[in-house]
Amino acid sequence: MSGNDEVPVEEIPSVVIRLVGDSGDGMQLTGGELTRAAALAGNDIATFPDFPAEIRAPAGSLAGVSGFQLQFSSGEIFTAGDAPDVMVVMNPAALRTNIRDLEKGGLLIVDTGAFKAKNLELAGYAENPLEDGSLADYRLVVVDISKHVTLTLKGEGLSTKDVFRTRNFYALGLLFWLYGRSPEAELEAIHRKFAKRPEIANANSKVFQAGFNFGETAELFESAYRVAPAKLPAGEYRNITGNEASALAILAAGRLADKPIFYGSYPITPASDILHYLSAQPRYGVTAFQAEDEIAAVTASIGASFGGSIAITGTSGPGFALKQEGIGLAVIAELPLVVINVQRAGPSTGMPTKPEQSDLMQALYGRNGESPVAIVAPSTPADCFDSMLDAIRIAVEHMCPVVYLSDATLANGAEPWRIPAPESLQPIQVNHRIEADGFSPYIRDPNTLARVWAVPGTPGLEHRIGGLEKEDGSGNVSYDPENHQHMTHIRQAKIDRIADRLPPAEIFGDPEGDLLLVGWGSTFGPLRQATIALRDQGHAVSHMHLRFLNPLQSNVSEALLKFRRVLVAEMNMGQLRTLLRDRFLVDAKGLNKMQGQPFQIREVVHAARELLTEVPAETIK
Amino acid sequence: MSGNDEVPVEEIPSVVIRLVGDSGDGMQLTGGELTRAAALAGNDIATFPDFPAEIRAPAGSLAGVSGFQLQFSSGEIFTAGDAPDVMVVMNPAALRTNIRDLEKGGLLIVDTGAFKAKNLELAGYAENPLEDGSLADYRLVVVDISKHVTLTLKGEGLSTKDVFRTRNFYALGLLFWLYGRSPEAELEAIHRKFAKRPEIANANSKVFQAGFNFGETAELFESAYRVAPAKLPAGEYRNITGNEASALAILAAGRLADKPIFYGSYPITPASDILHYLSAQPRYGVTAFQAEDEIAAVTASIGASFGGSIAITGTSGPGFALKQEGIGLAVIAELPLVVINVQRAGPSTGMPTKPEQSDLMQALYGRNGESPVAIVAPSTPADCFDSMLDAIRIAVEHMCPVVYLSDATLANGAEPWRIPAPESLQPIQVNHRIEADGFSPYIRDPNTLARVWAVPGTPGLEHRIGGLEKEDGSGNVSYDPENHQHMTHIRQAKIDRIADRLPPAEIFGDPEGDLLLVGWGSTFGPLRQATIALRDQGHAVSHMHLRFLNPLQSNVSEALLKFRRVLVAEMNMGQLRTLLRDRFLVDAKGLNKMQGQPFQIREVVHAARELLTEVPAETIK
Amino acid sequence: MSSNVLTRKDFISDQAVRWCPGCGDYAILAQVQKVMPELGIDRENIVFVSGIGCASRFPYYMNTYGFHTIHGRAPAVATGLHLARPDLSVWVVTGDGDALSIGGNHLIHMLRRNVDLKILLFNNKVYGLTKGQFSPTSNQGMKTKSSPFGSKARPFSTLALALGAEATFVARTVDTETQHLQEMIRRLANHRGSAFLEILQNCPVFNDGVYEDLKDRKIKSDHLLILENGEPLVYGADSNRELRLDTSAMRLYPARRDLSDDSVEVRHNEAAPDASLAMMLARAEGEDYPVPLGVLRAVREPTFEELSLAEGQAQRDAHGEGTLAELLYSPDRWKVD
Amino acid sequence: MSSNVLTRKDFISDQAVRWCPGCGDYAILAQVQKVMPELGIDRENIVFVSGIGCASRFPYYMNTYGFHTIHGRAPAVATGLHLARPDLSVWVVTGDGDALSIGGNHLIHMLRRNVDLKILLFNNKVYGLTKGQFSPTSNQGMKTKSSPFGSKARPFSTLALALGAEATFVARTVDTETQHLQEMIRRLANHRGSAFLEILQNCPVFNDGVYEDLKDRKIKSDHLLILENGEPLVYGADSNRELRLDTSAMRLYPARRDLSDDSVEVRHNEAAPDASLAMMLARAEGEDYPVPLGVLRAVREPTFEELSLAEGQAQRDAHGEGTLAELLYSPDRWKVD
Ligand SMILES: Cc1ncc(C[n+]2csc(CCOP(=O)(O)OP(=O)(O)O)c2C)c(N)n1
Ligand SMILES: Cc1ncc(C[n+]2csc(CCOP(=O)(O)OP(=O)(O)O)c2C)c(N)n1
Ligand code: SF4
Ligand code: SF4
Ligand SMILES: [Mg+2]
Ligand SMILES: [Mg+2]
Repeated sequence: MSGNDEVPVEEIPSVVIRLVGDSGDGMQLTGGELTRAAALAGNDIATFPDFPAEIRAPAGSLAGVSGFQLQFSSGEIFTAGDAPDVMVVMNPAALRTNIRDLEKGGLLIVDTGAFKAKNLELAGYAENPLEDGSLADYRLVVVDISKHVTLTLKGEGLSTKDVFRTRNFYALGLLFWLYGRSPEAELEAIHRKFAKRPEIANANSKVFQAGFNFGETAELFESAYRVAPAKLPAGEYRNITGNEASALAILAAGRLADKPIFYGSYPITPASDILHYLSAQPRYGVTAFQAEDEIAAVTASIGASFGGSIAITGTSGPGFALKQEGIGLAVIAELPLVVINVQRAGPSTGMPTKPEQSDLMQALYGRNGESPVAIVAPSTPADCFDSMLDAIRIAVEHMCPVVYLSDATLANGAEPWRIPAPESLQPIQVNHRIEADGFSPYIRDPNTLARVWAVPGTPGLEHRIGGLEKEDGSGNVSYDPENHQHMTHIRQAKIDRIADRLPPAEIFGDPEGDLLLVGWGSTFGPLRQATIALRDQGHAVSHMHLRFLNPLQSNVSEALLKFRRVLVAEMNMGQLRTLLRDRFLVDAKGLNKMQGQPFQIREVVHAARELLTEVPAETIK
Repeated sequence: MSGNDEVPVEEIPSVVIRLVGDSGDGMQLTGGELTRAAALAGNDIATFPDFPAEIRAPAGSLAGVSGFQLQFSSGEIFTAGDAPDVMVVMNPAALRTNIRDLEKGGLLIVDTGAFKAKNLELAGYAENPLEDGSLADYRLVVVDISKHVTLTLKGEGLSTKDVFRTRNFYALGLLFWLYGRSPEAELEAIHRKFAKRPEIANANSKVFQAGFNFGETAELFESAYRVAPAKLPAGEYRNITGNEASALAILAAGRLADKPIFYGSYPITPASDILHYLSAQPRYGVTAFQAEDEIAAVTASIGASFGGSIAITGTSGPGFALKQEGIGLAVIAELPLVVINVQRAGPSTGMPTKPEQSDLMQALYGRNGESPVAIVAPSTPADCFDSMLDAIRIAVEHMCPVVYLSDATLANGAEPWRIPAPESLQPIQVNHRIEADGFSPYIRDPNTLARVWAVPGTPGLEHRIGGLEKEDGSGNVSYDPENHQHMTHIRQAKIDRIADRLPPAEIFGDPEGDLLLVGWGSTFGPLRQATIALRDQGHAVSHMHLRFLNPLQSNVSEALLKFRRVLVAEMNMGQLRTLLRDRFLVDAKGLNKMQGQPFQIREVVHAARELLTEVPAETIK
Repeated sequence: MSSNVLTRKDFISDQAVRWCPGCGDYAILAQVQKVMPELGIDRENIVFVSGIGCASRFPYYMNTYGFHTIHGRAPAVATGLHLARPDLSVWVVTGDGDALSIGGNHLIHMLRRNVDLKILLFNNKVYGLTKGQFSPTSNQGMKTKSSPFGSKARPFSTLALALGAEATFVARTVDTETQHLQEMIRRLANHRGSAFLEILQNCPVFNDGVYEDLKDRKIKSDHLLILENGEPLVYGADSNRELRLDTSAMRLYPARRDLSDDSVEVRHNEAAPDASLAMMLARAEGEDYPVPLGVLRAVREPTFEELSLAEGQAQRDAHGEGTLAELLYSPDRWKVD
Repeated sequence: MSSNVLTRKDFISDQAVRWCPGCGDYAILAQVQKVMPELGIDRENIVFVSGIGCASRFPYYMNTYGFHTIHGRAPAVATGLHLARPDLSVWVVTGDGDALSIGGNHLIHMLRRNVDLKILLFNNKVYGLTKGQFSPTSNQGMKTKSSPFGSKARPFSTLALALGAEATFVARTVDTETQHLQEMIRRLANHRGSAFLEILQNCPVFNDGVYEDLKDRKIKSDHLLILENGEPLVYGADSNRELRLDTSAMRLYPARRDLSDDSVEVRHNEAAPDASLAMMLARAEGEDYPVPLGVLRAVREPTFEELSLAEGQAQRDAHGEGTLAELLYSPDRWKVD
């Protein structure tokens, strides 16, 4: 490994880097490459991409700023970090919108070449912030990347625009040097990635190498850094986003059940990538159907489920609202169906690219009538794989709709995933009824109360189902008062009994104490990390993360009672808190963040400390 | 008034009559006429029509039975009665499906002419129940109405079918005699009603008179009855169903606000009659728009609201689910809108003609994101008028969507309504912004937090709104984290502050005691009547009825604490109970009926008694 | 079971039929039950899917698989079912409100995609089940509960809408024309792709007599144009009338056959790649026009399912069936020991 | 304010425009802002209503009233608005996904009812805002993120669908034909009833070049047929080509003007009561066909609002304005003392 002999190399446990620039500056790509290099070097990693709602807002504008935050570490980490230690800034707009997040004393690397009058004006800077002393709190490193790449690529015959677009690879090279990453793998990757445009591949490689060399030769930095490999459990790893993991699990379920998969969806941010992923995989027996709207997506999936496929439909908030009438049909028809809702900030169109957890109540209660469904929520990008398999198993084994509540943080965030050995995955049992004797469509398994799944094409089992109330057993339309009461209870009991199969909710920390932090979904990372920090500080704090929201795991009630205080931290106004208060009459308090941003660890620590020191509850409600 | 001198006339305080027959037998019409006669005679009345889902199921079939229950009384009553004292049966299928409800010893009047072999078979009777002694528990009165009408109308030149269809007027005549109603008003009414078909008017009159005379001459009954007029508050009265009262209030609101009304709807049982009523009233400045679906109905209404109309959209359960995305738009756009949901039994298509209260949670939580709305629920058919006016006032004065939760019992049930003097109704204040100075679309009233309502056509106020998160004040699109948190709180606070204008929830009975019965919506009648009965029995029971479900009235919390036990009786699985438990951590128990039928008073009394005597809570959950 | 020869009775379910007496739906049910055994499809491989409405109760009465779904969504449910199970014969039963009001979007998208479904649209020009409001096919001016002064909306031409949405098979018949109805059902069954049949159906309760001209034995031959492929557009009691093309106005118009004029005789061609003639026939409405019955258009184009299946097959042929190991072990993985 | 003469600048709002560089939407915005002042409508009486999509951000940039609603529902919102406020000039801006995928039903119902709205449909044949999936107008076989092996669905012909749905005004233009675009906007503004304009719009990011033939100065005259009312359907660099009617096949086909054959010359008639010619033009698609631009159909029929208003007026004229007293005191009331 090369390195500047004169610059010391410092061992650090972890670092948080944020790359910011214009949407056209390739920050997401650069972030992805840096993530891969860290992963290959054995660090634990977590990422948080944050892009604007516009496809391409005008170059240089505040609205067009795109960011990618990455933490890599030699220890176990659960979030992409509260605040960056290092920020790489590709233009003035990016500086303006991000600088307040950088830790004081943090390293600030800036492409001075982009700080021209027009860009400064677009960003609303009257004076050049690189020159007016306003950045004195940071370790500012300025490089005229724009000029460097022009020089590097002189004579290559590229347009000015194309040359300009290589700047991110220059920055990448610099970072590779700074963190002692080997450039070889990256050079290979560049050639693979741009195989179809060799002139671009060539230019990016050259520029990348130039950036690396510049780090080595110029005396820009006081020190280079090394982050040792994390002690991850042995195994094969890959880097995975939540949407990828969800999609992978869907394909895996098809293989594990030996059944065709049907995925009905209508594009919507941030769920579309699941559709994209599955559309490319007909080899795995998946039919990915891009429907005309969400109503068609859910009802087509119900049709496929009636036909015997494992049916999944995916969307985000507003689309989820549109699917509710269809979900009600699946409830009364008692057909298996998984409904993915990758939550985003609402209400209405809201802030479509930002995360939120505000659809838990909608999942529980968003339909007409008493129509209970199961709810599963993944906790981390990699956990999306296991959670989706759980959701599918519950749907087909209990003959009911299951809502799967992911969110925008999980969907686009990445982390290393220890690949499970294929043979370690439990097969999924699907039993279609074929015996005609004694058949009727609403006879049930006495344990689960699941009705039989009899599919068209089976001789002798011809039957009719539908959305009108059914007589139990026969499945005939029934307006009988007692039957309706009975069926209402059956549908509820069917969901309640799923609890029998669930493991107890895991309590991190001691089983009793002063404060139980409770969370669900993507808040897992900050809550867990905050709990660690609080325990390190000597507080009797534990963390209960709920992966199953309906039914709740059977130990939840008991667990809550064992703590003096309960704090439910959610990216909503207190939806899980509402549920826990209603069910268990526990005076749970809420920490509720509605900013389209994940929790920072310090926010959770702060709120917990306040509660522990008995500050009046109102202030943190 | 005529009467058979030889039959004694008995004074009774009240009577419950149920008319049952085939859908083609005109039971609803007969019931309506009997109601009107009782009302004109000054009785208090309550009705419960119960018709089949089929338009016209095959004549004589069990599915085709249509019923109408009516109570009239000399004292104040709140329900159509638990069980009929008198049942009039027009065919075997009607007997079979209804007889179990008749009080032992009750009067059973049957048209024997309809008990022919084919009808008996259709009803599933192996033997004629009129002859096999199975009706010994009742005071059976058989009349061959079919034969009587044939004889009465001989030579009138009517078809057999037309003759047969007059049977209900014969039965009506009989009942008029039995309860000492004057036939003159009815004869007039018949001529008005059938003015376009004089031959039918004539036939019905003749047959009605024949029935009346038969009562007088034949010695069928041991006694005739009189129900004295009720001591109703002085005033002018009319008979009104919930749907009519809702529609009337909508029209009245237009006059009270001096504004045009827009009603967007797609037909659905049991909400359609509101659309029908309003469609006939363009003279009152109402635009009734039958949309292509519920989504168009709600969004067209939002468009009209943006344009400055008082906008209302009406539907039932499944249609309400479809409207949720649109309601979310009204939440973020902060436009006034009333959404009527005439609840019916679910889930999915469920039992479309039957009542239920299972959409409270959907109203509260059925949309993506945190999107609070106000919720108002009428308690009786006549209360629909006041409740709708409340809903409209809240919508326009607080610039928010208001959900109005009626149900099938209220929609079709009728009761006498004391007509308010027009001048006694408070005008509705609508202030459209016209001042351009200092205008921006999201500036607010400091008290209510309502934003300004500036409508197109106003010079200088041109502005754009939409479903993306808004910056407070300016209304510009904003992705700012703090602004989103702020706006989320504002939208919630806006709804919460509506509580400031609400009167305290009325507690019937003492303000403290052993048991508080809590209910909302159409359960008002049975709960109030049960409370009266329980108090008469010496129990310390009170009744709190909630007309406002979001926000809750400010005294609710305190009221709950003053009782040893709280029982929430609902036609759902415990939705209000959930809300009260969550909000106030009160261990409220539930009485939950899911049968597509309103509560009977005795069911409520029974459950309350059990709770008062400390039977374990599980059994009545 | 599958090997037995089926009869009409085999298609009658055990559920009591619950339409109003005299409803046109009875006749349609009877003819469908009659034709089904002829199609040579095993009962277990047939599915009837419907939405909500009087018409949509149809599946309960067929002793096949059936799904009575939610209002307007039958085409979408059926699309999912048939994409998942192209081996089945899937029939959609719907009403004018179900298909064209709330369900209009799914209908046109199904037709556009050419999903291999058979659609029976019972057009009674009214909402039956909700007791008689005007529908998107109701004649303008129709007085109903929700249009007491006459409806203000212009109706869809059902067939024109279908043709505008790229339908490959479009036909029309009447509930009372038993033979013709049967023939149309057979044609539907034989078409590959979306096959759309409008059945003019009388609702004696809420819209009695809208099709009286087509039903009254005395006058109906003047009002019905029975389309015959390859034949001119002749109708009338003595075949004395004809629809001909007025090229200056570019429209069909009703002509007397014995009077010659400048117009062009048009021979029906249901398989014309261009839908223009079918569209003119779909719009041949008005005072003096007869109502064309029969197949307006029938062209074979690849179905959505065929194309989707073919793609899957091609991928599997080229790269093999996907395995769990291959799925999990992506090339960019790394090892931690 | 209302009395001033307005200029283009008056229609530019204070919001920064946020489309991608080179997006066709810019040109459309510029032309709309240019034509608006000519229409003689006060700014406060104009409302732009949109759904969701890149195109649907349009209202933010117009200094008029505006409402950026939810995906697919703009026609419904605008219908309600204009029924309530027929005094306003209401414009709907939508994309191919917004209008034809999720919003297809509202679009066809608005056209059927002939609601007096101006519809600008920006057809870039792709979902822009959600980053490039195929749309209902995407060419079959188009490779996108959600159709990596080519899309399997046949596209709608936008104009055929509109005509199938009874549209009274149907036109098409291209983002780059500045003059023509302006002219079409004027025509739209002058039509009473639903006026539907498809604007072929380039999305340089996700579907660059789909309309290249219509834009390349060298070849575009061979590919564009500019419709002129009353004129034959002539196009081509030297006006040497023409669409003519083949009566045997009942279709338009591209002919050389200098070669005579059996076919019939067709003169464009946008006001023809029968939509057949317009439909043929809408379908004039294929290898050798030019793309017709201009007004395919423009007929005046009573609008939904006119009919609704007239009814209300008639009722009020006959029976007077309804009063609160009359409303409450129904004739069947009784008195209790
Ligand atoms: C979401 C929803 N909206 C409305 C209804 C009420 N509804 C049931 S059937 C129907 C229309 C039926 O008309 P059509 O499809 O023509 O069938 P027909 O009864 O005439 O055969 C309506 C509006 C419903 N069931 N669900
Ligand atoms: C209910 C709902 N479903 C899906 C989306 C996601 N979505 C936003 S715009 C869009 C399609 C945009 O395509 P088009 O209408 O052609 O507009 P363009 O961006 O191409 O101008 C989709 C699917 C949404 N916002 N709401
Ligand atoms: S209402 Fe009309 S369509 Fe419905 S069953 Fe009765 S007659 Fe038939
Ligand atoms: S994605 Fe396409 S349509 Fe959208 S703004 Fe960019 S270029 Fe225009
Ligand atoms: Mg119908
Ligand atoms: Mg588009």
